Amino acid sequence: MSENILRYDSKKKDVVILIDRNLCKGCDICIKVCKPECLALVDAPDKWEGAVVDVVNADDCTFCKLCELQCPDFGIRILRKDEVGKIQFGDTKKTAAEQ
Amino acid sequence: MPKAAVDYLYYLRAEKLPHMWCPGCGIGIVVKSMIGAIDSLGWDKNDIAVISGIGCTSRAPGYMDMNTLHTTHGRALSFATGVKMAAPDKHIIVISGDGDATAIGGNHFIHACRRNIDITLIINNNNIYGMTGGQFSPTTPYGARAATTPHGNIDPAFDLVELAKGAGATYVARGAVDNARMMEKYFKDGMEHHGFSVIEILSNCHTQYGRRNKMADAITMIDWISDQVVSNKKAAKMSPEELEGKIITGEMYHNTELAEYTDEYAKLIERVQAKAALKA
Amino acid sequence: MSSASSEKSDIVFWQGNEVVARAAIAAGCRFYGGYPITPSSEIAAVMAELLPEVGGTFIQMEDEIAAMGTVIGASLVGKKSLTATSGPGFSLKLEHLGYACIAEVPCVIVNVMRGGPSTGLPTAPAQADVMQAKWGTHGDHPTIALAPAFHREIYLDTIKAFNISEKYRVPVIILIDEVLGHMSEGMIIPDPSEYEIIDRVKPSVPPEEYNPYDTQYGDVPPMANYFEGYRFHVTGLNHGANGFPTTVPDICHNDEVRMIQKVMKDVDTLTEYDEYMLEDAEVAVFAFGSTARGAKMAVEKARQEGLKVGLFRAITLWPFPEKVIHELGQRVKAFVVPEMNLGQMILEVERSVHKEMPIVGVNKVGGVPVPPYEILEKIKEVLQHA
Amino acid sequence: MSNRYEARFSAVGGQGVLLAGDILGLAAQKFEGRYSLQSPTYTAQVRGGPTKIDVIIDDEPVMYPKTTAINFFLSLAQGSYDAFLYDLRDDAIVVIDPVLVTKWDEKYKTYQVPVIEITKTKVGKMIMSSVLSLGIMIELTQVVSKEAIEKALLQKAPKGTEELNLKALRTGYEEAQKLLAQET
Repeated sequence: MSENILRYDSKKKDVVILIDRNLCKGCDICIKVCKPECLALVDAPDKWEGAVVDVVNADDCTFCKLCELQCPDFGIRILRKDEVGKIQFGDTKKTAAEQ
Repeated sequence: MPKAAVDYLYYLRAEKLPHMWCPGCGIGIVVKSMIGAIDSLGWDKNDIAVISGIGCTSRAPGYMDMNTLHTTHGRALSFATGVKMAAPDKHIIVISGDGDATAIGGNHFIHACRRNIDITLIINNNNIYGMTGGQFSPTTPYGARAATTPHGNIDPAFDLVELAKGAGATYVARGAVDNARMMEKYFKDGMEHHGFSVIEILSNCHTQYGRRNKMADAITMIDWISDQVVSNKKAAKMSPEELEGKIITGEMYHNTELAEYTDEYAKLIERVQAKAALKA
Repeated sequence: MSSASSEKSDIVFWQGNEVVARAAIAAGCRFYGGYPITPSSEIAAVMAELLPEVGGTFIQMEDEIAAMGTVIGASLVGKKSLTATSGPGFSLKLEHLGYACIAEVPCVIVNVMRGGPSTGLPTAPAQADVMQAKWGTHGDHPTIALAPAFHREIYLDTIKAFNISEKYRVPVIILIDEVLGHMSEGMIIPDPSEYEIIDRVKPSVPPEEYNPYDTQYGDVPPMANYFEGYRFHVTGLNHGANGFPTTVPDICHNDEVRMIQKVMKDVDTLTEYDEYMLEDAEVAVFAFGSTARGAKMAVEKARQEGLKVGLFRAITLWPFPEKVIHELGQRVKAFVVPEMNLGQMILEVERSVHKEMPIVGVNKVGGVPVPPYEILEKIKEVLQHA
Repeated sequence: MSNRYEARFSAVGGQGVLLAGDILGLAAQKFEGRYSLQSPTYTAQVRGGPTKIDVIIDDEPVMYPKTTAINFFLSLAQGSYDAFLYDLRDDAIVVIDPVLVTKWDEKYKTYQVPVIEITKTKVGKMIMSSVLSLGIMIELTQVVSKEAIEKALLQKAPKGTEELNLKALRTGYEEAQKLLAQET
């Protein structure tokens, strides 16, 4: 997996959170819409925006997908484990599993 | 049973990402919802043309892995009309900004509505000309600041829903970027509708509009939109006083009775050819 | 010339505007987008009548700009597309003429010229848009404009315009005027064996390898149709071979040079003209379109009076037959250039001749053609001084 | 060798002179193997304004599409007579309807035929006045043969009106014959 793809598996649920650091612009929208507060901005000195989203609490994710739906940048995905290999994600058109 | 995950990148030219829009820009959310709608309709991306004019919003087709056409300022609907007339069985989506669709493209807009041609028009209404540097548009609210209204806007604004309805569009809806799920539903219904459909999306340009009106980041501006919008179901139970300053969202008009333009033209061809065959 | 007394059964007696429309159908045109304007409206009317018969599409749009937009849209789907207009409408169409140039979308635009500027003389002829045809849309771009003078030539040149536009992926302009558009003259419909039909070259590579502006096959890239699996991007911005916007100076520069080069490299085969009695001529009359008809009459009269005069009738105005005019300039002593404008193509003649000699215009902008006797007078005048 | 013949039919828009010009042009080119063109005035006032059509016939392709020296001029209205009485040869033949054209130039040999009145009484349909005028013109000038003009007329006439059109044309011949008989 590319170092720009962050993967977090919930211990409680069949949920995987994927973040593409390349695409995330640190706009804060996903953090704002996440009720269980699973996400937070972290410093990203390698990006001009200076921050990207990261997962701070994958286990409480409710699979509501609001972060994914409201993300303007295609930077975050909420998938079931079995979907991970089927859905394309990342820098190029590769599935997350391939990266 | 949750809906199967949408493979967004399948519909995108992923190699073009990240896109050009500012962090938190509503256009990205609109594009995502468009893809969600297309995916749920099961349309083949080879059968879809996405057409746009000029402006920030009009850069959207470049990212979509379909037949895409980035045209001139305001005139996307005219190109789209040509594409649709030449390929009536294909799906044509036009994505436009407020300035593009209703100022320089205002005439094309009302006439596309009048023809009731089967094209879906999505207007990302962020109340401003973003790309050219934040000038006021026909939807900029009264009193708002823009690069060309440094002393406050005195231009009355268009109500795009009323405009579309009055001009003859047969599916009209209004959504907002704070609710991507609803937006996707309106897009899907509009795309599925056989006739001219207009979906206005209240959107955020915090960079050009927000910055000049004390809402310099995406969250503040999206919250400002959320505070104003009321769904039409809720609005029905509210008094005029309560509705003061509110913007109603929802499906605003849906008429499946009126004839669609390319259908009418196909009938015309049939009629003319039958007559010619009789003569021969 | 023999005058057969027998009946010619295949003669038609059409208005010039109707000739354009019928020829377009013969050329394979299956889409017309238009907006009413005098004196070109009959083209739209005939297309509206005929296109459905052949399964084609006619649409009348809300304005000239939109009409031109539909033409480009339909062409991208693969339809040969036409629009027609006159003076003020041509001014409006120029926005999208430029689009067709940079996006390299084939289409044909007919301008039935009338008096101007602005609304000018709507019902009277002029030839005042010839420079606008060349320079009207902003930016550098290739221009091909044909100015036929006879109905049969209008027919064949309309077909030729479609052919050129498909072959080079350029908009092609046909410049006629109110006189030609509204007059009827007998003609025999050209038999399909008399002309060829050229279609755009489709890509030979699979979609995943396709670039809409790929120049590895030459200066004119193969063109896919929309909805055939290629899913390419078209923009009016400067773009790279893949069709996506770019601002890289070298790419933009080279691509613009190529767009002009793809036309100019074939200037010799593209430029069509007619030479009449120029072999021993001391004075050459340069004329085009309906004006050339009066000019020919003037030349005939001059010859009857023993004057050594010939006619150069330009059929292709753009690209201008620069080389041929330059060579002609070495043989004759003077040029007379009648035009229904205040002196436009004469500038090209002067530029091409590039030599000190009398080059004089006979100009009319009052809505009437240049009469043959005025051309004859001017011929005599220059002969006296030559 | 050029053998240019120029004819002008003028009237008030709506009287159908454009059709007369079309028929003459077609007769010359299609049925006599000569060359012809017709060039109409084109104005915004489709009905009611002065209108004309010029027909030019030659043994070789017609070059200049406008008139230079008119051989025949017909006018059915004073307004159009005044507006279009130019480019005429000194020996031009002129036909007017004296009921509608009351002031005319004596310089030209002018035949007076109450075209409208005759059409009304002898043909019945006013729309036929232009075809009747064409009949007069053919008889007076013989510019094309009667056989050619009748073939052209039949080609142009709407279905079902052929007989009436021929009647109008031939009434025109007869009226002109009367005028010619008076002359001799």
